[in-house]
Amino acid sequence: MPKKSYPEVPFAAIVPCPTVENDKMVTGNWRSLRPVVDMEACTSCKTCWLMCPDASVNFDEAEGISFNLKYCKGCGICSSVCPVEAIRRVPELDFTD
Amino acid sequence: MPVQYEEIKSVKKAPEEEFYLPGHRTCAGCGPAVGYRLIAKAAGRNTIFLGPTGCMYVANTSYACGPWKVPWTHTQITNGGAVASGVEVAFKQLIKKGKIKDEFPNIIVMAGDGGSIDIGVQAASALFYRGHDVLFIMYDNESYANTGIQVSPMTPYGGNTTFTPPGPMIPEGKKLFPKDPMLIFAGGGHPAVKYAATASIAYPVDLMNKVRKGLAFEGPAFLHVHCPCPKGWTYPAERTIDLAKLAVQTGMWFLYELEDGVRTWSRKVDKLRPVEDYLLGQGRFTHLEPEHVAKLQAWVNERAQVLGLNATLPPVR
Amino acid sequence: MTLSVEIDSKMVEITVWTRGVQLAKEARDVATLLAVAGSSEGKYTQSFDNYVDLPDRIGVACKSYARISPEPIQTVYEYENGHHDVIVLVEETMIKGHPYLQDAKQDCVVVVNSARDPEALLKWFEPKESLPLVKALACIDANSFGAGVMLTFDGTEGASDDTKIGAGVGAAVAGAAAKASGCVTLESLLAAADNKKAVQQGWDQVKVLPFCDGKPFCETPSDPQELGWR
Amino acid sequence: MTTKKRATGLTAVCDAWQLVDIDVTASYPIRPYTAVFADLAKRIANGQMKCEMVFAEGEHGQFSIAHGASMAGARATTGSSGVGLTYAAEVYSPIAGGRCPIQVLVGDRTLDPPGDFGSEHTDCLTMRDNGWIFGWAQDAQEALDNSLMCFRIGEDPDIMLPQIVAMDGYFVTHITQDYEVPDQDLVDRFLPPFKPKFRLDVNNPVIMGPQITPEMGPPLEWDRNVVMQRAKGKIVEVTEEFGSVFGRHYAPFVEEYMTEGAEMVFLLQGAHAVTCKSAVKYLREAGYPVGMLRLRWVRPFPEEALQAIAAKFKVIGVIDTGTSYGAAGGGGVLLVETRASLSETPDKPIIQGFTSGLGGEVITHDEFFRMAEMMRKTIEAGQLVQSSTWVNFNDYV
Repeated sequence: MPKKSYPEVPFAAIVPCPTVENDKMVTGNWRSLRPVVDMEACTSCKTCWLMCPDASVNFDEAEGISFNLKYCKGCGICSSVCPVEAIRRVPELDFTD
Repeated sequence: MPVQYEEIKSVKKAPEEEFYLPGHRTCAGCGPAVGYRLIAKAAGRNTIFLGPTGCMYVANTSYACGPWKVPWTHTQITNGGAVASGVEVAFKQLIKKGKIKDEFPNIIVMAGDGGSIDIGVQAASALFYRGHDVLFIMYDNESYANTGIQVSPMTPYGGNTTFTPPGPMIPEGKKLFPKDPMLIFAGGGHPAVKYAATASIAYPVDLMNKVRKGLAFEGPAFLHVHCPCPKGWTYPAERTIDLAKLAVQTGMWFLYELEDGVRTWSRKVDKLRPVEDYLLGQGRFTHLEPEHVAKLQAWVNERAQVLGLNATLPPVR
Repeated sequence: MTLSVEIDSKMVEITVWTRGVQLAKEARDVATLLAVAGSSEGKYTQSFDNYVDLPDRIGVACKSYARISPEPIQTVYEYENGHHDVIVLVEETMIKGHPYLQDAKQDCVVVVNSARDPEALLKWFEPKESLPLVKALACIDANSFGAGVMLTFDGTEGASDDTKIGAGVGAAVAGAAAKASGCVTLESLLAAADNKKAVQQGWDQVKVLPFCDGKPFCETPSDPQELGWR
Repeated sequence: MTTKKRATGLTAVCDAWQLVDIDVTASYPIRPYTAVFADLAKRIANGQMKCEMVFAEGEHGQFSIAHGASMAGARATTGSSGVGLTYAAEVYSPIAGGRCPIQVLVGDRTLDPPGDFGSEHTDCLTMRDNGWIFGWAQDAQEALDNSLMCFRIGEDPDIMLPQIVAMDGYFVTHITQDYEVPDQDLVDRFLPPFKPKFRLDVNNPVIMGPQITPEMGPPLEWDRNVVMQRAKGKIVEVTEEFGSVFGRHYAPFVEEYMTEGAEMVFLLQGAHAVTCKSAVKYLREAGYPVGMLRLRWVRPFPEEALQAIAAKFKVIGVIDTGTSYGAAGGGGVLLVETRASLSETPDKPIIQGFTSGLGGEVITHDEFFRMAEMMRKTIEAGQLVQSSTWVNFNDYV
């Protein structure tokens, strides 16, 4: 049996706040259905962007809606709040990436 | 004089910057996580969060990390109000003495229903009584969800939790009706509380503005935010916002503000939908018999009348 | 110092991966069924949820464990399986992005609840360097057997489970796992499960792709028992 | 210029808190410690002290307020007694584990039932294992001095642990005594401003107290353990420096009184040591070879200091002014700890237990005399007559 090893734990377990994302808890692999946006149908109302619990819907004036698949858990809120049904949910294994 | 704050006009005009970042272990479709993100967005950079034990502590900080861009500290589930009081007086005193150069921050307690109105009620009440400049937010998912869905005072009548399983002797599951935190905290018993509001994650602009308003008021403010819980209420994760909206449409949740004790309705509701519309599709209510649904409807109707909602109410069958 | 002894050397460790909340009951059922079946064969068994994964959240990876041994189990309180003989994925997308092959034993069997062909899943195996440990990949389309997913909090957090065991997709998955791995017999599994038809269907319809040196064989043998696994 | 003053131990600690310019404190009334906040409130009202005194909703709230203030970077204190201390039980570990060096004043008291206002060490000792530095003062002067020393030890960047300045209820909290209040200059020289390692600061944002995985627990606990052990060295260093700055010299861990030539010694802590010393003088005159050892700290427990002197004696009579029902030896916490400390000491003395002074009763001269006689019998027999004795209940003299 190898001796147990312990991680370095900072003083009183106090850790710095993340600035862009918390990459100590990557949640993209929670997803079984992936959101896919139909850019033609999308009206850029930003509802999906605002309602995402994981801040994983990105919005860009030029590019429109995109998803942060590193963290998206695939909950489907974006799809269900979309007023024009522009977001489909596709089985994760249908994608090669 | 009305309090000054920078109002958010629409979904599109919501602040871009995120303070509740991607990367946390909350459920897919977590209602409180939606709430946290909106609240952090509205509060902005000069904010300190205190997180009493609950899902929004444990799920967010698993493990030795967290998703906040602004300072955050854990408190016990019992003492969010007390620790926040300590933080607030410390900042005031240290600034007054010139020991720190900080601008006085927004101090927000993000407590669950247990940490607010059950085991945390003593500390919360004391904070409100003493008038600390703190925004105390009760994110309400109507159960002790972090421990695996146990009954809390906010679990609705008829709710199935692991502590209130329905059975032949107790067909409705939970027999008790919930507390009313708005009345308890902001119904006049804590004179220092000049602003309190209910909010829902289904109405994000309204919620964010209530956060800003609460922070703008001098002294303590209370916000009671309805946050559906897909795990605890047993419904598909994508329906979180949907259910939050249905709660408001059926009167299982009322949206209003209390400013100096004066009630303002946040949305005009002409007609409440029957509670069935809300109950259906939630696993926690599937066992209810018509008589139990009628009891819930009667409770909703009575609350609507007591609160003075001017709307057509569904019949109690 | 340490003693050079082999502890629980004959124990079969079954690790069932699932998605939190939605499929937690099904994963627990697979572990429970295999353990109960093993017990009825006179073996020593254990089954439990991985406490470290709790409280589970919707979608998060969670594990349930079963252990079957011809000898009394010594590591009763080692609360995580460390040498997997059988790896079961109760939901097919678990195959992507989870380290289920880590700490796998030589000649382990992977069982996936998927309508897809085993070949189609190969590319997702993780971690890749553990592939030579795999003896076979088995697929079973348990969702198609009409076995409804059971959503209940019964049996979570150490509570007793009064909901039927093996009434949902877990029954067919357990049947498939039993056949592909040989860890328990069909008879004992049928006796343990509520939905016996689903167990039988899982047993009958599992598609097994045997491996050699980390690569799949071209042909699937008609009877996976020919693999000679245990 | 030091100021001479006549007041209680509570006022003395209030003097210390004024000298160190505490920023935040939290009050809640329970006898007998309460008056520290009556004093403090007056000083705030008349402008002598600039600190925020929060009227807490209970002891749990008091400790929590101080915890929050400390996380925000303030020097924070609070205090309590008896069941108040046990009501706050939940938050001792979070405060110590969060490494927030708040200071708590304890005027000790029996635990209910029945409702007895009297002094006893049980309340505070019940809370001894969470990583707080604490010990008992025997008089008002030592209470003030311990408070200053505790801030210095607890706030040291190598330590960062909360502290309890304990004193016997009524005896030290209510009986006025003469003591000296040191100069502000000296205090400022002795104690630098509080510098937290981390604080709630929007310009340097941190996450405090996140959930951890099981394997992160042991290293954190190991760390708390190491720091508690390290505090022993810090206590020695700080006690010495205190002596050189203020001219009052304390033994870092164990005060010895008339131990020269003593074959048997009382071992105790707190106020009863004052009567004990008097009793020892009479006993010496009567021919008893007796002395006294007084513990200044119970956490960290000074085992090395005891080991270094124990072999000089034939019997150590440990006096517990508190209960630990069912404990090994039938006595209290000090008996268990002393026996454990000396278990491997060569030529160790016989360690005899006494329980006395419960419920707020004074330990009289006569009781000390009888304990001395029981120790003499132990020497005579060469072994314990009984493991421990509840004085007045199962004495054997």
